[in-house]
Amino acid sequence: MKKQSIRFKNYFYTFTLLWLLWYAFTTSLQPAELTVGAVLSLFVAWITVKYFDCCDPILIYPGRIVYFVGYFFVFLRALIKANFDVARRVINPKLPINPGIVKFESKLHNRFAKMVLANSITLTPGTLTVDVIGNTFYIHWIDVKGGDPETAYKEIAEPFERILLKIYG
Amino acid sequence: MLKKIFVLFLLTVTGVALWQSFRHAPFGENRVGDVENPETVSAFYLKHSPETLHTANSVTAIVVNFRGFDTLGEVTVLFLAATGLASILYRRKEDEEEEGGHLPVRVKLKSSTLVRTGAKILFPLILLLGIYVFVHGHLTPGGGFQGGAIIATGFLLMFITYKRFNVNHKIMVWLESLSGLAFVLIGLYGLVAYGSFLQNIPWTGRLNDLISGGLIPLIYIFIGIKVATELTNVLDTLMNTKPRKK
Amino acid sequence: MNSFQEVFIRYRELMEIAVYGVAILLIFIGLYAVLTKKHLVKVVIGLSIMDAGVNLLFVGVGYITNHTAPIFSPGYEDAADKMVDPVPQALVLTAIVIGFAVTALALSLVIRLYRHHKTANIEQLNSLRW
Amino acid sequence: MDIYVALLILFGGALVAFFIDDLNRRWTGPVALAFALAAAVAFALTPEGQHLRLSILGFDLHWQQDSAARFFGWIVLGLTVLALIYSVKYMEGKARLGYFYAVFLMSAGGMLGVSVSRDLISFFVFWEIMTWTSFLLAIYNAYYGVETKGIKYIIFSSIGAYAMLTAIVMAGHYYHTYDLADLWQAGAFSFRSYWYIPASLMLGFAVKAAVVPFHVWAPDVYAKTPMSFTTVFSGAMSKMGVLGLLVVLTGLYAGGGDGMFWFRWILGWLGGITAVAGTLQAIRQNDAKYLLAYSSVAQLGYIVTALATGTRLGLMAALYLAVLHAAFKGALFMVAGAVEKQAGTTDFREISGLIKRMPWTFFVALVSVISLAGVPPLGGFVGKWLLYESLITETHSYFLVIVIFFSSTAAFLYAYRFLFGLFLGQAEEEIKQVKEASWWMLLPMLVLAAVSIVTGMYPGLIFKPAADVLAGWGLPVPDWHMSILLNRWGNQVDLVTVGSTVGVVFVLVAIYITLKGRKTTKWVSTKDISTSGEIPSPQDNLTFQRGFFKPFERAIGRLYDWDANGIWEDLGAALEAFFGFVRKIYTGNAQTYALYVIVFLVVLLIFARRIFG
Amino acid sequence: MTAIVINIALMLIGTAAFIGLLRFVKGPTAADRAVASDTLSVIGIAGLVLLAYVFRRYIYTDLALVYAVLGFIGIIVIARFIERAL
Amino acid sequence: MVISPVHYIVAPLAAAFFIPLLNKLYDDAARVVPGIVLGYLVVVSAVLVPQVLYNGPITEIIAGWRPPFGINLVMTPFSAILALLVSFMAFVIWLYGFRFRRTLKGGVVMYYEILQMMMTAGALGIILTGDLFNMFVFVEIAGITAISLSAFYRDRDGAEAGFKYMLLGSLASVFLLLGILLLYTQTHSLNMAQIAERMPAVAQGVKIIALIFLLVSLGIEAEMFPLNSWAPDAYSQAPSPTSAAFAAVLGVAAVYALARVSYTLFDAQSVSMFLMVMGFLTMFFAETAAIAQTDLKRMLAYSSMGQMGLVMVALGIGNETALFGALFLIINHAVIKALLFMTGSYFIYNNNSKRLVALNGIHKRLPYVSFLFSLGALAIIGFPPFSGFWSKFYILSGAAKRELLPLIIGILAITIVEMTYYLRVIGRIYFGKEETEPASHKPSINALVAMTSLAVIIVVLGLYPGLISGYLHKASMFLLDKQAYIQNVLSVK
Amino acid sequence: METVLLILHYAGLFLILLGSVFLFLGALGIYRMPDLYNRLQAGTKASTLGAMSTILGVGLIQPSWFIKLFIIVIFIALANPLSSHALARASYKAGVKPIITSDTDEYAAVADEAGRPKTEKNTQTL
Ligand code: NA
Ligand code: NA
Repeated sequence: MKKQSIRFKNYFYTFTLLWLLWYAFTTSLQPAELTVGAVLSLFVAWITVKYFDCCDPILIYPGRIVYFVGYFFVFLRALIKANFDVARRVINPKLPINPGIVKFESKLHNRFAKMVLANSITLTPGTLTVDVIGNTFYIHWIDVKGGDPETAYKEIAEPFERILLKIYG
Repeated sequence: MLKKIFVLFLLTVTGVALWQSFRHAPFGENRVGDVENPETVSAFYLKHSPETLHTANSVTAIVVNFRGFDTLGEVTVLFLAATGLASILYRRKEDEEEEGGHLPVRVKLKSSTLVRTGAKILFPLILLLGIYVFVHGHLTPGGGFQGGAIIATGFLLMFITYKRFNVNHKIMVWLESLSGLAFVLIGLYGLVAYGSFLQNIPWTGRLNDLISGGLIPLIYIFIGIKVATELTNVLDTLMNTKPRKK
Repeated sequence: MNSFQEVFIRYRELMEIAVYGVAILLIFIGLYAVLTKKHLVKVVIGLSIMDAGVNLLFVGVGYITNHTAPIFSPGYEDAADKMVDPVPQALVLTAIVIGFAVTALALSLVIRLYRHHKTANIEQLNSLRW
Repeated sequence: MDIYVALLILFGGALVAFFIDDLNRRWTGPVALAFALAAAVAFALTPEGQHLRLSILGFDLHWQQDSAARFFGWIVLGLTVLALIYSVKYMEGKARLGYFYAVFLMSAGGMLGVSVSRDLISFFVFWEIMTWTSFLLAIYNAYYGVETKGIKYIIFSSIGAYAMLTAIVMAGHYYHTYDLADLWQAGAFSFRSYWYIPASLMLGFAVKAAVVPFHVWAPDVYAKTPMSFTTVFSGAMSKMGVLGLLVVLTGLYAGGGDGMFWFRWILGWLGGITAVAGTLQAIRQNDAKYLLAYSSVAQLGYIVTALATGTRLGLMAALYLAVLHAAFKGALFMVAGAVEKQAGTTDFREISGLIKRMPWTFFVALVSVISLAGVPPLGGFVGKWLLYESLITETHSYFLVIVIFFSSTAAFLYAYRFLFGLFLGQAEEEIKQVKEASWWMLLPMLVLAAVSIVTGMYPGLIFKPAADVLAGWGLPVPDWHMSILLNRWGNQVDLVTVGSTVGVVFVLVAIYITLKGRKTTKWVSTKDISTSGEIPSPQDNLTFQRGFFKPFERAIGRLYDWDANGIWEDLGAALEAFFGFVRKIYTGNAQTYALYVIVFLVVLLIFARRIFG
Repeated sequence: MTAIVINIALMLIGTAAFIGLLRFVKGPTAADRAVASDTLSVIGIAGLVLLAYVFRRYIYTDLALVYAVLGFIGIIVIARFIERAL
Repeated sequence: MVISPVHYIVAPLAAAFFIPLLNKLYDDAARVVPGIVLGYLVVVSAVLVPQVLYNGPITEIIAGWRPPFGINLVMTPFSAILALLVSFMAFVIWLYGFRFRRTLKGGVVMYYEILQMMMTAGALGIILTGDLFNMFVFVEIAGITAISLSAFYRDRDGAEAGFKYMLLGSLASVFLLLGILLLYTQTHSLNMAQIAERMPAVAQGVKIIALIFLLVSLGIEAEMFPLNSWAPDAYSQAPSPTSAAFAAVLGVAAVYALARVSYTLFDAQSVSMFLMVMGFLTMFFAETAAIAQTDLKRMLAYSSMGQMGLVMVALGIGNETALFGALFLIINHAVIKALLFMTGSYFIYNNNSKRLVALNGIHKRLPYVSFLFSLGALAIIGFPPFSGFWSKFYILSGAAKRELLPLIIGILAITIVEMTYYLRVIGRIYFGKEETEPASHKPSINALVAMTSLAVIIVVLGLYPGLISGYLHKASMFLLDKQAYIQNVLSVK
Repeated sequence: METVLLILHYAGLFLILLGSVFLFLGALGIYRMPDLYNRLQAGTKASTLGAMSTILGVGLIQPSWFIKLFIIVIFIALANPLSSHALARASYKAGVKPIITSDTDEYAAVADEAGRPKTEKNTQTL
């Protein structure tokens, strides 16, 4: 009984997201567009529901929205910083780099959360996620400030993971 | 070395000939002519696509209606390529025995967990995008082929990231056959009802509405489905060729 | 009128060289690969490059300076005399799909050949001759 | 009865024979014979002078039962019927009888068709039918000849046929007709306007008539084909070449005699050379079949020379010899076939002394050989007489007379060799069991022998239809009598008297020799090679069977060096090598192929204006 | 003002594409070319959107979206090819 | 629904799309349905061809847009006869192979049947379409099926043959596209009638370049020397019914395209010399290569190329007589070569070898098949009274009308080469010494019917060419009359 | 309303300019950096931000386009880092050696265990 309701829930949020996406594609509120979009979203949801497990509706509970917004700004800051960092290195004729690959353990358990973290790391200053095996992140670091996992964790992942842990618990 | 020089000579002659002859069609020159009183096919299409067919995308109007017969052939080419591919790479029992009972695999190595997570999110998005592209083929630069190709790449993403991702071949066959048949049947409807194969129905709606262009969007949807299933089949067959030890 | 369009008008000759030239160059490169490369896959890639060149030539031929895509989307309903030639675009769509079909078929043949001869060298594919 | 009835019977009979073989192999031969007889009856019942015009693809076909058609048609049908009677026993027990008889009848149909065709289209169609069917029979006995020898026949025939075809289409273009009468009228065969039309026609006919240097196909094919068909092959089919040459000659006459010079001299000399070459080759053969084959080539040479004179007597000689050659050479090939069937071989070195075992066969051989040698009182003599008369009195070609005379004299040598090799000399142990041939085989042989005998005394029997032929086509006709020959000095020869006299003398001599020989001959095996203590090698000439005419061969040895056969074979080998080289352009390399395409494209682009401008 | 900014942006993007192409040509490994084409595709998406604005045609944005999707999947496929998983 | 030319394309297409579905429901659907479809096409031909011959050409509008704006199908007497020929031959070939393919198991049969049927559809499209680009599409349909079928058997060197065909075919399609594009830039049309109408205004230089690209492209498909190197490999590696179809279906369409482009788009005079010379070279190289072959199917393939060369020569001669001969030869070649491949296939099947040596004495094991093969061989050489003679005679007469004596001699000389190797094979079949005695596979009843019907056609057409000559005359006259074609197509409302 | 649009317009122009500069820098990074991983570092970050900024800029100038452009931006934000990661991982496993100046390469052991080729010769070149 419970399983079924979960299934329905999955269908529902997959469908809703897709329908929203359809609206974004068409940016039209014509009844025909919306109807067709609904039908097609339903169809795509039917095909893909078993894969689309990232975005449980839990995530849009009000408390978490705040964290989302918070994360966005943290990320945006890091991103802009990263870009100026890159600009600095690229323009500098000496190419000041000290690369290496470090690893650290993440506390996240949700696969989607790990992906968000990895992407964030890739987009932030001087780091690039090379691989994630289990909870171990391997990071290519353009300017290694310390080879041990703790330093790496602190420097690279902590600001993001703090918020992600709040969201995905 | 001598051969390469010879080849370069040949190609230069060919290139020069092409260049010389295309100079007779200067780049950017208007060769379409007056649209109101069409002398060329292009002008005729630009006139009748919005006026008669009420189809915003005149390329779509050409592809599906004015030159719809080409498109039927084109769909057939794709279908035949899929068939040919299957017949060329078909694995018989003897082949499997010859290769020591190896089963075919698509990918040999596990892919990154991140990509796998991402693919799951993107897959529905890509499918919907593909569908959007062919449903709006008469309104936007999309169409059945483009949409079908996008859907097939969505499947490609899943094929290369998941070792065990499989398509339901039965459904694929049904979709492929029925969409192809639908195309032909719509064409035949034109023949029966209006005396000309693939002739559009007279009711063609309002320009730039989703429901416009008469049967054009419908045909393009079927083309989209057919292309999507066929390309997916092609990719599936092409990738399922590596032997794997039992 | 933006400067992009001005460039198109003022340097028509240059654009001609750019578009037709690149298209013909692609055909040239593709043919060169077909005629000289020894690896079967490279030969097939050469064919695809040729196809690309021809397709580019199609699109280039249909282009009209300062004209826009032949799509009567909102705001462009009456712009028929400001649109590029739609026919080559429709044709190129067909040509692309057919090119893809042939390439897929070619690759499947390469796979079979590689399995049968254990080599992808085109010069060793001559059990049929004379 | 219309003309086509006989043709339909023959072609229909072919179909029936082919399928009846599957039902009962014993019936195939008789059924084929029945059809041939029916065709002969139908042919006989066809009214004289009947015209038949058919239209096919817009071409008017013209078949006519004129005197020429009857003359050549009877040669064909007569020989066909006799050969089929002969075949019933001769072919007994051989494989693929359906194939043999079907193709035989079709071949006869083709020849009969050629005889009645009076337009070039149907002439060519029947000509080709006759050719490929005879090819199918020529390879009947041995496939391994096909790669070289059998195929040589069809290649030469086709060179000839296609030369004809070229002439036909060009004539059709220039004169807008294919009808012979119209073409004769229009002067199409004159050498003045389009010389290659008569020339290529003559080439085509010359090949079929085995004229040097296009004769090389003939000996092998005549010798290798089943003898029952060789009879027809050599006796009738080669006469189709004669008919063709007659057609051209008629055209020359109708066109006012233009080019008669070329016709007379080139063809005449080719005929003479053919006669000599054939004779010389015949002399050195060790196999009866080959001997006869080369002899056929030589005899056809006489006929061609006679025809080439284009004069009254010459033409009469040609037609007369055509019939006689059919008779005696047909008979001789049947003799060879009978010997082969009864004794297993026709190699002179392996058998001899068959006279006692096969007396009837010997009789036929004797008569035919005498006729062949042109000795009175048999038919062959009359033909030679006419030929000499014509060459000396009408065209004054004395050199040609010498050539022909040399060849005739030399012909005695092989004629004797044939008789001696097979029938005279000592009988070996091995042939003790040999029996006389079946009456099915003897009967047609005797009929043919009778022709030689009867025409020896009453050549007028042939003069009459031959004169009709000449008169019918507007060619010069000589005076003729039933059994009297006239020479230029007006001396009369009564052939009946000559014949009776010689006959009596011959019988007396024969009795004398037989009685005397009994007493004097000492019987030793020819294979008894024990001489006084020395062991001879196989090359040593111990018996007459081996190297029979060694001294003669030594005397004229240089002539043998001109071996046309060798030249053709070298040419063939060179061509084959060339073909093998050409196909190497298909290297098997896909890139090379693509390069061909681009090279071709570039060549076209470079010379675009020149090619398409 | 608008035109100047847009032109500067187009020029920058064009130069960027050219530099990216240089890397693509240089290689040296297939992976390097893949990196170059990855960047090129992103540059291309931005360029397409900008051109859509230049020509004032909303419908061109669809192209950018499709191009983004195809570019991404293309790079993933190449990556799988490079690691010899195909 | 009234029968119309569009059925030629739509019926096989619908069937092809439907077969995979049907095959899931009914096991033999893939084998049966193509027969029904091709049989239906024969019926369509039987209805339409007389209509065309007596009432004049049919121009079928598609999608309701009259020419030159829409794509249209044109059935002139010339194309109508070829359409009848192609559909009939495809049906016979299907009939021939019906039981043969039982040896193949599972889905492969379906692939095979679909491809084989669609090759016919592609050929029919080439023959019927009045639109240049549409012709390209059908060329590709035919090409893709042909490539796939060449590579069908994997125990042979099929893939190699397929690859070579693919390579040259791709070059062909690139050149075809370039030619079409060039013509489009100059005439702003893709409709062949309108292009023909506007052609005089086109600059000579561009016209010639476009012509060259089209000729090279179609020359590849039509097996013109030196573009025909794919042919021997493809013919010899493909399954025998397919080899038969290459000659009887694909070759017909390719030659048609060549004729249409030369006669309608350009003027026959300017192409005349080119076609004659290339046709003659094609004959020469093909026949000389054929005589040196040791493999039956390769020999037949080279022979096919030789025949195509003769057709090209006839097209080049270009007067009505020669065109009549060309059309007759196309028909003859289709029928006879199909018969030769069919019977040859049984030889190969029995010997387990394609080598000519293996044919020695095979008539004892396969008397009837040997008989049919020999009949075909004699007919293709052009021996009277078989049909091959008449076509050759007409072509020669056409050459005579242009007083091309050297050409006549050349053609006949090459015919002697051709004759030589065919007669050698006949010799082997009947008189060769058998070397092996393998188990005998007798032809199945359907194959017998197919082969016999072809043999009957050969004989009947040889004896009564009048049966079809009137139609052929009409057709060849129409091919020559460019204005009539333009008129017929462009006047349709 | 007018002013809002004007402000959006100039904000948009600024974003476009900024974005294109970053795109340029990203390309420069791709060209200048010494090894593949550093190229990825530079290229990814700069080009991602650059593209996002440019596209959003256009979205601000044309508000009616915003929603669709936003979808593109989200897609880029999601997909681009993923593709870079995939390329880095694949290259490393295929044996493309990184330049390591800090003596830290924790991933080498993992890749070697997975069968990384020993020499760079084995890296695929096309
Ligand atoms: Na003897
Ligand atoms: Na990135």
